[in-house]
Amino acid sequence: MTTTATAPVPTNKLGLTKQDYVGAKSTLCPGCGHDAITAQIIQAAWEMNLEPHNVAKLSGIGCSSKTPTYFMSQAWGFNSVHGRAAAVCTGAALANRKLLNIVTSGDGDSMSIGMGQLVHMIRRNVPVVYIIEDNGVYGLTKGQFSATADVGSTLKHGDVNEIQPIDPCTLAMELGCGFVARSFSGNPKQLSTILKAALAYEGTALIDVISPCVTFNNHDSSTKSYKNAKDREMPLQELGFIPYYDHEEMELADGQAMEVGLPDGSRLTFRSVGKDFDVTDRLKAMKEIHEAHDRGEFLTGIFHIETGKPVIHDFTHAIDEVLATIPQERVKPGPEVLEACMRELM
Amino acid sequence: MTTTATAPVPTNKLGLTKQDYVGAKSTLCPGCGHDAITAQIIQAAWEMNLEPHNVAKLSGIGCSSKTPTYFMSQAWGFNSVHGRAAAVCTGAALANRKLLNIVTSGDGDSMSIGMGQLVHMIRRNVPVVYIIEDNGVYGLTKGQFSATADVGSTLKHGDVNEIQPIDPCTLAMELGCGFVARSFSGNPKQLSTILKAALAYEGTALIDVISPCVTFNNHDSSTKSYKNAKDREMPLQELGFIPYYDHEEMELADGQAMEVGLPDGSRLTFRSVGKDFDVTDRLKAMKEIHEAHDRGEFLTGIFHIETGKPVIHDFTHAIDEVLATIPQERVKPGPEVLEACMRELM
Amino acid sequence: MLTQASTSESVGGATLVNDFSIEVATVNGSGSQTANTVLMRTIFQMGVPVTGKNLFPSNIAGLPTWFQIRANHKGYKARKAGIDLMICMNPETAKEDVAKVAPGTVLIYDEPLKLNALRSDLAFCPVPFQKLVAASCPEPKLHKLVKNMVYVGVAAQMIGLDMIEVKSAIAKQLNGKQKAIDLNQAAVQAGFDWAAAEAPRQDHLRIERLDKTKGQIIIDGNTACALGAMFAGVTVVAWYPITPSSSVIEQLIDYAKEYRRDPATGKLNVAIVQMEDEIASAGVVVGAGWAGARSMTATSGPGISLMSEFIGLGYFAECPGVFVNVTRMGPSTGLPTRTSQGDVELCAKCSHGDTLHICLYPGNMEECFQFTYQAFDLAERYQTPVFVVTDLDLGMQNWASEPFAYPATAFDRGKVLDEAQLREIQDWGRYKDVDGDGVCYRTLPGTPGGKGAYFTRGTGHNPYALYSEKPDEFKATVDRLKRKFMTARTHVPKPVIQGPGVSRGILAYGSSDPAVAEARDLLKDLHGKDTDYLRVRALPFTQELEAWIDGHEVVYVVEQNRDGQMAGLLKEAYPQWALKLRNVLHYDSTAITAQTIVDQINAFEA
Amino acid sequence: MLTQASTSESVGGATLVNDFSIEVATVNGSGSQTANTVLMRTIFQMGVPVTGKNLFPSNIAGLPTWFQIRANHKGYKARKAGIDLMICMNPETAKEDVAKVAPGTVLIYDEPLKLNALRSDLAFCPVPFQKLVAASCPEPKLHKLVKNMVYVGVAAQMIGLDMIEVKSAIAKQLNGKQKAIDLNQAAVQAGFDWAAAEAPRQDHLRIERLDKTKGQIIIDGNTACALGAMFAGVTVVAWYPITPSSSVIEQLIDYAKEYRRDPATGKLNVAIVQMEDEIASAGVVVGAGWAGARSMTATSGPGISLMSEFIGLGYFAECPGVFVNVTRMGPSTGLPTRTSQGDVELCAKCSHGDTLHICLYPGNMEECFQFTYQAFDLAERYQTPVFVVTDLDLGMQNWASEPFAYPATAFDRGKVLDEAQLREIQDWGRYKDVDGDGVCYRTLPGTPGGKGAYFTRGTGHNPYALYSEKPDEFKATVDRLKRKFMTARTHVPKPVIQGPGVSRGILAYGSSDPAVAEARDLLKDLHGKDTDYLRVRALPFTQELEAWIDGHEVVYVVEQNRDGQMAGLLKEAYPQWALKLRNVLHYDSTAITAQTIVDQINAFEA
Ligand SMILES: Cc1ncc(C[n+]2csc(CCOP(=O)(O)OP(=O)(O)O)c2C)c(N)n1
Ligand SMILES: Cc1ncc(C[n+]2csc(CCOP(=O)(O)OP(=O)(O)O)c2C)c(N)n1
Ligand code: SF4
Ligand code: SF4
Ligand SMILES: [Mg+2]
Ligand SMILES: [Mg+2]
Repeated sequence: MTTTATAPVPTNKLGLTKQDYVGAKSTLCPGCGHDAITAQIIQAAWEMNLEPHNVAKLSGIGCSSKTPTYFMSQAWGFNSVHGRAAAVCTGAALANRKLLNIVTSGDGDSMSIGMGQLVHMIRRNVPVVYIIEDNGVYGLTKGQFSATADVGSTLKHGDVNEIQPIDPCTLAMELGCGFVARSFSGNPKQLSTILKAALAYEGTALIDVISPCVTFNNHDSSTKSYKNAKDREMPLQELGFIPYYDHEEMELADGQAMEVGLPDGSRLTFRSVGKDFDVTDRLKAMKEIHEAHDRGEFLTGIFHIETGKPVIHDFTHAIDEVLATIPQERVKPGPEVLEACMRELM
Repeated sequence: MTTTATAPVPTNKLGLTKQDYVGAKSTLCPGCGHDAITAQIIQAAWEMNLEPHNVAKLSGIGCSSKTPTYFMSQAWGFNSVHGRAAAVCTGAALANRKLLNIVTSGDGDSMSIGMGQLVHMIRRNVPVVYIIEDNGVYGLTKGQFSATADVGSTLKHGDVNEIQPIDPCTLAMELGCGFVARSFSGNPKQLSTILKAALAYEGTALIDVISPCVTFNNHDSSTKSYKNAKDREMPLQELGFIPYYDHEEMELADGQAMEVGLPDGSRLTFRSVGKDFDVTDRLKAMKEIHEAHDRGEFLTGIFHIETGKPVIHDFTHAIDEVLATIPQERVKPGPEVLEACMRELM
Repeated sequence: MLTQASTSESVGGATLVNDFSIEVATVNGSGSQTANTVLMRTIFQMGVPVTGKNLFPSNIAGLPTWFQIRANHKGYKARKAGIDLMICMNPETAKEDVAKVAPGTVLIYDEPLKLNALRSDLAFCPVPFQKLVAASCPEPKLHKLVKNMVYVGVAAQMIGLDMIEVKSAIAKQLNGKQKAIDLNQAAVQAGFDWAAAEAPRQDHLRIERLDKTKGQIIIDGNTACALGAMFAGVTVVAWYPITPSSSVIEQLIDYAKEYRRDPATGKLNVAIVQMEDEIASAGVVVGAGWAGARSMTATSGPGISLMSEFIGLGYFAECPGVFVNVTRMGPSTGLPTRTSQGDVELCAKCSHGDTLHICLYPGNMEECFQFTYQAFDLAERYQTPVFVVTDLDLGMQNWASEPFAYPATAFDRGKVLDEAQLREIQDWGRYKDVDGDGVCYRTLPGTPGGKGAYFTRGTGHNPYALYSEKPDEFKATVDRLKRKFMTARTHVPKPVIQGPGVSRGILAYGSSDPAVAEARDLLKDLHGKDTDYLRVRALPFTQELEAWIDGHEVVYVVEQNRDGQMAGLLKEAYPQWALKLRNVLHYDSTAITAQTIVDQINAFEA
Repeated sequence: MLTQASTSESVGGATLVNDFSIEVATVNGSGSQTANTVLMRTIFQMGVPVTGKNLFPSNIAGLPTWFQIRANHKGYKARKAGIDLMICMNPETAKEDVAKVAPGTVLIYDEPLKLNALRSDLAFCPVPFQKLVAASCPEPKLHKLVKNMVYVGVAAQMIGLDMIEVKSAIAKQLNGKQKAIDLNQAAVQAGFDWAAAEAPRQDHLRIERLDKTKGQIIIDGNTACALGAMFAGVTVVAWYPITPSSSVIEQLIDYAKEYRRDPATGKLNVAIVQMEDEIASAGVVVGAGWAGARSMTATSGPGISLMSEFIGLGYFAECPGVFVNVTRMGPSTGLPTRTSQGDVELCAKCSHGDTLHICLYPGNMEECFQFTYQAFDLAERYQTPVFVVTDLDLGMQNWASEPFAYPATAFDRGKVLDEAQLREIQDWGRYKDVDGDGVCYRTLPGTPGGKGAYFTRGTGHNPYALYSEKPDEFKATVDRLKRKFMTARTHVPKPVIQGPGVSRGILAYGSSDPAVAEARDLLKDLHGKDTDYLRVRALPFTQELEAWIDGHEVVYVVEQNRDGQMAGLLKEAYPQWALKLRNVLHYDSTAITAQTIVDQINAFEA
């Protein structure tokens, strides 16, 4: 056999290159965790041989919600309104059940304004890979606390959070979500593995990905008392300048723990769940996650998988076809039906 | 000593009779579980010597949300908008922290449209006794399923619920609510005991009270196919007629279980938590509630109490006084302050 | 025993044949619904035009309810203030009920209420209901249930209803439930017999056979809307219950289960989901419309307020969707079970920023059906939210109507490109105004071929659906949206115009139509005033409306709201004619009457 | 080396002293904020009136940003289209930036960009930034940070800025942070020295000392609103972040921490809570207002849409509350970082049913302060939601202003009864219109004595706050609410009226004020057209406005929205004058210019 000088660009089962799964150039801050997640979505979509034209990528509003623009330019994107991607996605799923839905959201988008919609999307088990790009802050509005910020965490402006956080994972499990996982934007291997599993899941798959905000989640703060407001101008102007943050990558063996330095200088300990971890025992898993959190550890990995759960389409009892495009003759009853209805009313 | 013929009307520490705690005449259906709850609110408020003028009774919209009219006519009532009493209550609490807040809500009001507000009220630990009068249906809109309806439960019209229910108690516990309990409108003794404990609690106390809807939660249904729509008229006309339903009362010793017949003909098994039940072990309690539910049992009683949790006032760092009425001289800074601010800006 | 009123003049003079009003005062939850419907239906079956209005409380049981039946040989369907026959079954309101009627009114009441003690100028007819019920119905537990049927019998005898018709009305109403039918028929008979024996003739009020209802149906507007949606092939429905709109979807569910099942699989070819709130419902409508479904929701004022943000997204991202607003009395929760036209401006300009929405205003049952059907065509043609604005009076009251004509037109799915068409096109842009009508070509998610994908957003975008913050591109987009809205002028229902062609015009819409029709006769017959009439049926306003207003000197704008909202829209659109417009307003939560219109117009011209 | 433009006429003729515009094109996130502010501040410190407008993206880093500085000796503050000095630092937009300027424009740019290759008719000034930065700044990691300061130095030298002032501006800006000050001052000096040596004189653009900014402040409208709220004694604040309103609350937090601390306890006497969304924020405002607090929120369009339902509750249940809407460009998410006046109608009639809201329209920094202060008085006096409607241009841009006058007036807490007063009153009803002005007496939860308790609801109620479905009682309530709204006509800020008293009038509001002022001079000086000017400052419209419109033949209504929303409200309110009104509109998301107004008025009169 002969070998060619240039190695051929690898393609997946559909004959598509990884390049076919990328999107527009990111306009997020250099080093933003969200971009690292986008990279793994592209990787997983390619490896899973997703047909771009059958993918709907939806989001709310936020830096995280901008990411659908940055992957799969051949898929249908919908950057909707803040916190409501779950509802829009439910509509799209009902209209066309053949679509594979990916929602990228933020901790503010999903855990604050979007809480009601998320909870009920989970309850109805809408088929979707729902990714929360979780940085504990409102990035796009320049750094206010979100509901996932840990007690004691500090923002650029120096504010300290005192209110108990909400854990999207245990919340989803409490609500009976059939696929729940957590990962870290700095752990590409684990993240892509989880994403691939989620893309293969038939119902709502919720993934909470810790994704540092390099711009607003940092301690470079000073007193915020108005007296020193001009001091504040200083960090503000540095804030005006967005440094490139080199994303520390890691890889965790099952059960192993590792401390990671975040852009805010704080350290976060990630522990990946062990081989022995029982993803079918929801209550036990919730207990372990809570206990790890109390130990100051972020448990990562797939926490819970329950297959065979009925999805929203089972509840609507609708036909298996794409509702959006059934022809008129099948959805417009004939004159005799109208007559029958009229007779009933005489 | 001499005894008088007529026994004096009993009064509480404030010298008020129980009559001083009642409200307007109820306009709910005869036998509605909500009225039984109202009766216990009156009982508990009287026994706990609440000062009526310092009580704020708030609600959203629904039959359950009408109940503030039916107790403590000397307290301040606010029947606000559907699902948002939590937010209105938060505002009232911030304005006047001396108020004792009681919210009556419904399963539709709190678990559907009000989910986002409820979750975050719990997260902020707003001081309030939050009662969910839980009948699994939307009563005031004539009987659609709510998010607490159990799988398999049937409505008057014959619809069967297939979607997994949300348990307000385990949800609240997952969110870190410091006082969580469940009772049954037909168990006055347990309910008033729980209410008194809740009234004594300093933060958010959530009580889920199973409260049968005698009108819409019943099986007297027939096919709803339009062909037989006229059949539907029959139940509908009976529905037009609201029978008096005699509320079966019960009393449960700790740990004991009892099956109760509900107006809809279905049977519900209540088991009150045992003496050994550890109200401080949140995760264990959640597990037991879930397991009981899987056994088809409704666990009742106080599930979780955590005292000393910081409340919303600790997060705002506001003064301990009533903000609503601090005099102008204390909240309007003087001319020198404005001058200082102006100088900063020159 | 009919105790004659003392004063002679009080016995309402001339006999009223097929032209009088009955009001029944009961407590809600007492099951009077069936009794009242039977009473109304009987008159209908006797060929006499009749309408029934249920004035019910926002409550399930125990609060006052009034049912008003108006029989009118001319076919006037509007509410009329005066009551000729009053039936008092509610102790709580008996005093007021007696007080409000005119001298000479016939008053049927439960004997123990002793209402004859309250006034001396009425024709009292005390009925021993308890006795009659006990005699006619063996099972005591059912007494309360059939008690109301007794007054039907009494009234039937007194106003000359045909018992055959009464009984067939009962049978129709209770369709096949023999036991219930027997019980109720027995009760009616008991009332009838008692009246024949004890209540001496009164010739004041008579129903005599006509043939004016032949072939008609009795229906409510919500059911008509549900039918319209079903025949429009709606495929995704998201809703949240709210009075008075709930029955739009509940009826649709019933119809769908019968007529929208896939013969092969027995499954439904429409997905209907009860959401957690109105925000989510609107989100589903937008998302489903974006994905190509014919999507809809039905709600009322508070729901529209909550949907505002999503409706703005639908407008700006150009996603089709049908929003039925069965208006109730606001502001806020207001009076959930009472009628209003108070959401006209809200729907016309719903959401922040510059927005303009297509609105349809059905004025009768046929239009509730037709316009809901047509709303889907308009939504897909113009790729935008479309409002169908009805109200509680249309939506929940019983109306006699001609049967609906089958909508022959094929669906207009609008400008949608499929794979083949895309292959032909060199340079497709989702928001390129190729045809100059402001309406662009869209594709549906899932379209293969790799050419149709685009990115939808509520933020600024250029013709190629790319994110843009460029001022000129933003202005071009909102200018095009306005152009698109104006294009719809030629597709929305034209106004209905009537009249001899005089200088005095009346402009109205929706449920005010019957009152206007009657008012025009009164103005002509009693006051010698000719009027022309234009009924607005849609936004944007059409050229016919412009010509009509231009051609009149004075235009009375009749509305059921406080602020004259439609007049406001007209003044904004047509400053040149603003001075001609006069507000004729009714907003006390009851349906408007002809007399209200007559009085206000006369006052203007006094 | 300043390469002269080839064509001679291209060297912009006469020298422009203290009257030209500078635009700096950078990438957001590159830290140009400080550099630009220093440039603007220096001109300000030299006594020359100046304004700065930041055209920034809805993004954190990497997208184009433009900063426009306009120096004008007459004090014109509006945006002006032309650019006289362009500084190109953004490779991505350099092409467009070069293309859009007029011949003769001075162009400072980063040498490697080789922009001189693009056009031949500009005065090019390529600057070796990298070299200069390296020389002036020891630490490489800080090079990017100070790079922008270099162009400040270059520009300073070229337009004749005083380096003393530049350096003090830097010191002021970086307040005390000596290291940062030294670094930046060194960079500026490097740029200045280079220009002095390499960039030969240009006399086209000069800044020369004046004394027109003496004693003035530089502030943005959001900070002014925050100050207004603080001095108004706001006690409960609930908010949800949204551009461009967030800094209203963030500034308020800073001020409160400094000036609203309880001396005794060191705790705050205001409670500020970041809520989970705008619905909850509005709920807190309503609940807190009901309980007696001075409550407020600040948001923008999407937030108002979501708050609609609660605002209707506040209106109908009569709970005070202040809602600041810093308007951004809609519809939908639109352009979050660009300005608009597109929510005028939304705020005026927010929520379903018939609603009318008090709205205040500040037109400058003092009014942002005063009106926010006054909004609390109005909210409590009229027991209703009050809107303060500003926009991104007022709220987030830097404006020179006279220092604010201290609001001497005492708080107006409205009609609130305490225990003692209640004891005096025989028959108190929460919704009884005792004074005939539509404003009733309320009590606050917690009032002892057992007489003040009442039940608040969004449903129908009678004067005694009891639930009511009675039509006449409902009508009485909404009629009273309208009466109450009309009473406010006498309390809201009157319009500002200017002009010689001619027949041609210009009506505007809010941030259009500076453009109108300039346009009036242009119309007079260049076109010989005298104009009168009325600036609307509130809803409801007041009697002064009526008299003024009545007294003019033509009224040009200047607005920054597509549909002429204020004109619409005027036409609805004053049909008799509707024909006089002409729309002058600007809605491309930039701030309106004087020229736009002049052109459109001339077009009307052509
Ligand atoms: C209705 C509405 N309210 C507020 C906003 C302003 N807003 C934009 S993004 C955002 C929060 C983003 O936080 P998150 O979801 O965590 O995304 P991140 O930027 O942190 O990735 C907010 C509050 C909005 N766009 N719409
Ligand atoms: C925004 C809004 N949407 C819908 C409604 C209609 N509505 C009134 S009560 C109710 C649900 C009541 O159910 P629940 O809270 O369980 O109270 P219940 O009547 O069962 O006690 C609904 C949907 C409303 N009033 N407001
Ligand atoms: S602000 Fe934070 S979240 Fe947003 S793009 Fe920058 S780093 Fe990412
Ligand atoms: S409908 Fe149900 S919940 Fe409502 S009052 Fe009647 S019984 Fe109670
Ligand atoms: Mg975030
Ligand atoms: Mg319920």
